[in-house]
Amino acid sequence: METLPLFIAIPLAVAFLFPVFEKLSLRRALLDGLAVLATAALLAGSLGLLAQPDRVYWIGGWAPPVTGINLVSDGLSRLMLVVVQAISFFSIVFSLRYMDRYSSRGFYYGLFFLLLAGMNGVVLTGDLFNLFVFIEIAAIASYALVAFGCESEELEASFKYLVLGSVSSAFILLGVGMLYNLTGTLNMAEVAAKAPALSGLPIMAMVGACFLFGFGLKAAMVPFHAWLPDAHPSAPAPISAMLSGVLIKAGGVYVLFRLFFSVFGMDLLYARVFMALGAVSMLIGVLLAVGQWDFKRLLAYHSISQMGYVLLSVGVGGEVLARGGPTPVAALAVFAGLFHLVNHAAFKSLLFLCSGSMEYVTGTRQLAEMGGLSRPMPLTGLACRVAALSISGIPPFNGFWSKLLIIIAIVQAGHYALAALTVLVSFLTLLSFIKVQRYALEGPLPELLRSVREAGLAMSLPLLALAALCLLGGLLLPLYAGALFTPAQEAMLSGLNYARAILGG
Amino acid sequence: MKRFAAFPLFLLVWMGLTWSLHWQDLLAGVLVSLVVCLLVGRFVALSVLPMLSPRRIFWTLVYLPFFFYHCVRANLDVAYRVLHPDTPIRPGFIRVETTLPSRAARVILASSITLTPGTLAVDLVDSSLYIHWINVRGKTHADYHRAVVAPFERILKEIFR
Amino acid sequence: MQATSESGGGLSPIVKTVARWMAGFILVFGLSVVLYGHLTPGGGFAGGVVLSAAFILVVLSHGRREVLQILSERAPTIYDGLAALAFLLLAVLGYAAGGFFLNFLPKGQPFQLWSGGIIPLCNLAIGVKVGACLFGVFAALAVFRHLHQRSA
Amino acid sequence: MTAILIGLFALLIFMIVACLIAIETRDLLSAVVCVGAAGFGLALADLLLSAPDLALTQMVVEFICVVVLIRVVVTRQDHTHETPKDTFALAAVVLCLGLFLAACGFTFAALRPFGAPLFAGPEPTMAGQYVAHGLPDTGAVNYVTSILLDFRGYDTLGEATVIFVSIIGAYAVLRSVGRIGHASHK
Repeated sequence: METLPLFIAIPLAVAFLFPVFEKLSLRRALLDGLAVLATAALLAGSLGLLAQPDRVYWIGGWAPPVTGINLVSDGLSRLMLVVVQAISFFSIVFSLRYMDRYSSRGFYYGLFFLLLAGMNGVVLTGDLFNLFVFIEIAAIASYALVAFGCESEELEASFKYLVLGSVSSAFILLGVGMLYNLTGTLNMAEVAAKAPALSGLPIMAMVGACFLFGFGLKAAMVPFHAWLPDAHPSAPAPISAMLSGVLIKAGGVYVLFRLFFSVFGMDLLYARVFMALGAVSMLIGVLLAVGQWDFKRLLAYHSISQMGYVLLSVGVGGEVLARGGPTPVAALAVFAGLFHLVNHAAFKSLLFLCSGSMEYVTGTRQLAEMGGLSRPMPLTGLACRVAALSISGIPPFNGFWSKLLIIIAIVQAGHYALAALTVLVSFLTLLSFIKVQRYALEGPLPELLRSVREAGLAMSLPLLALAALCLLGGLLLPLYAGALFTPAQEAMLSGLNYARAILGG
Repeated sequence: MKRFAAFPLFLLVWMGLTWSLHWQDLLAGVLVSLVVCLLVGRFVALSVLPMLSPRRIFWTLVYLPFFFYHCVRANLDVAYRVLHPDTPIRPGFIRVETTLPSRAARVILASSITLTPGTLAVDLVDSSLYIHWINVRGKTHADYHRAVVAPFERILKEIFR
Repeated sequence: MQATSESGGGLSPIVKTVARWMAGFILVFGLSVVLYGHLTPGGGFAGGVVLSAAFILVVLSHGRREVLQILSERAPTIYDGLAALAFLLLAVLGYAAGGFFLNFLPKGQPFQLWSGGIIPLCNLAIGVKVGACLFGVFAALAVFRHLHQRSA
Repeated sequence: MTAILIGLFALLIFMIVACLIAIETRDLLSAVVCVGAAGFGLALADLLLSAPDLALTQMVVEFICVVVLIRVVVTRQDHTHETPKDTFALAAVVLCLGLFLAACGFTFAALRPFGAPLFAGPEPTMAGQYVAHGLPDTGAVNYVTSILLDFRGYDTLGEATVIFVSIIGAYAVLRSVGRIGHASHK
């Protein structure tokens, strides 16, 4: 039984059903049950996929010579698939209670599953135009979800996001069009097979620039980051967790890795651009974050900074690979980047869910108006501390291990200045999260918030589960690295062999 | 049953569009016409069967060339007025009473007047037609009626009797 | 002029009557564009837009007030969802028959209406979907203005 | 070929001018009419490039969109506000656009010449496969449909979903009441 198409078909079917269900005025429990069941099934399916070998699925039975679209399950896409399903499962469980504060549960679930279907489609596809289509699905769903509260600030943030997102989509489409014109095919593997012959042409630099701009904007790398600090905090908290936790990865960073490692082949120029983008994002993001007093906005700026780590580390790996340096160093750098990507998904979603939990009971996102919340809300407080320690890189949490590996890899690659910068950024991250601890969790409880209590088990359980992942993700790394990370790292390092793996021969 | 009155009309249009007598096309046409009748049949609700009487078909066939003739004549008239150096026009609104009985007949009258250049039916309130006329001639309602409405009305009255 | 679109009363009886007559013929034309998409230029997207035009015409001529009495706010999204589901169902039926989006029906004779396997059915689903969608956009902008949701 | 190119360029210039007027005009209704004109130009361009089905779709969509937009604009007393001209922003935009166009002009020479179809080339391409396999493998006489709904039916599902998500999103954003209970403090 081939399960790959189900990762798109199930969320789409669920999403199409919700408008009908809302008309039928079904009991709320039924809607909730369906949503949880669907995400749980997808999570189980993606975990089951980890045990299976790489494979290609030709949709419609159109086997090569390529006329149809293919779905690809290789190490990198399986890794992303698991991360997407896991975060969406936790977000849905958290939404059960949190979305009481919003109207139209049916539309919320519909848009959520469309977002999920879009991301799964992006992660699994092996076709450039199909990639564009599914990126659009995810992006449009996220525009609507950012404005789901229907207040003027949210609409404004969503509009800004929409305009910049459309510009980036236009550039992506332009890049896809140019590649189609040059190679006569949209299949990534066939493009990869023909790319080396074209590599010297200036048009390939143009294509690369279009993709870098387009997906860089979706990933909110620093020159293109203006939309993110408005858009991510405006969304309902579980959606912020989805956007920061997985959308900027599945729709931005993952595609950059896929295109530049597997399709174009990493060369020195691209690797240096990756490193520069990563380093600048890392530094600017954290500098902007330190001064923030809005909890969610602070977290959003940290997303830019943390994704900078990932891009920098993978860029270093690519650079070592391109200049013919030692392969183990490149492998370590790529591994560390991917590990940090997964860790960021865990602790950033956790932080956003914590902020949602606090906002749910206190009605505010301003750190200055909170205080002493760890006493009335022990579970949320605990989860929030774990996540804050994790993102600041304090042992024994997962963020520490990935940052350590990143720094080791950068030092081994010989970029001492970048390693120092990484340490500095890590220190600044710690500083800004000390501020969060100090103002939100410690100190006296303000008079207004005397009566707050924990929001309930449905909201606390996902927090605790994610907090456990943050702790165990680092400690148990040797146990699961072989199943999760090694195939992904191999998929990226094998570069243009992607074409041979898919087309055979 | 009233909503299926327009069924043959839809089927006829379908056959004209597909221009084929193959059984598949006809079957599809029947299905499509049924669906369209279900959707908007009660909006259309034309009484089709009386429309098929030979007398009406005859007068319809008379009406078409007559209308065409008036159309051409009005075209030439408007062209003359536009091209003439003095542009001899006298635009204005007029109101005429029509004696046609049914609303459908009045709407067809109004459409014919609109399609004829120089006159434009603006609104229809009960039996009064408000018309914009490029060159208003005459003084009384009877004058207006004779000039603009009467030629069409005479034949339409025969069709919708 | 009697035009009272401001208050939602609709246009003059001339326009209303003609719009009612035309709507049926536009629907027939739209459905022929949809169903013959695999034989002639056209298909679900173009035909769906034509289908929505018929309904938009009726709504435009009759005005908000009259329309709001028969049209529910949810109708467009429901037809939209159901048609999308039908399209997905065709794909999933193919999946059951051996491959996602497999064209599992017999191909038929070229140039006949019944040819191309699932293609005409897909066209039909897309046509309904696009029609409902465009009409939904129009209704949301011009008829409802603000949607009053139940909190489910 | 040259005649088509000349017509195409004329249409492109017409469309660009229409879009610029649409952006610059202060009256919403004129802006809508200009957008409609640009869309009409696009339909004509499709026709020139012998894509009748695209032209048909574009034309119908354009009519409907213009009608809907006029219907929406006519009853609203919205006024566009005169924004002060920001010379620096304008200069930056012109500079970026100029750089982009220069880069396009420099690099697009490597692309296939205009009017050279991908399926007619010597090397095997996707388009060539479609032309060779379209009728025998799908049974659809219209190649566009055979690609749209059979070879790349999955893409079309995605496109249909894009439309679906747009309308669901629009309905979600147009709700009159977004939040229940106490609104968050700002």
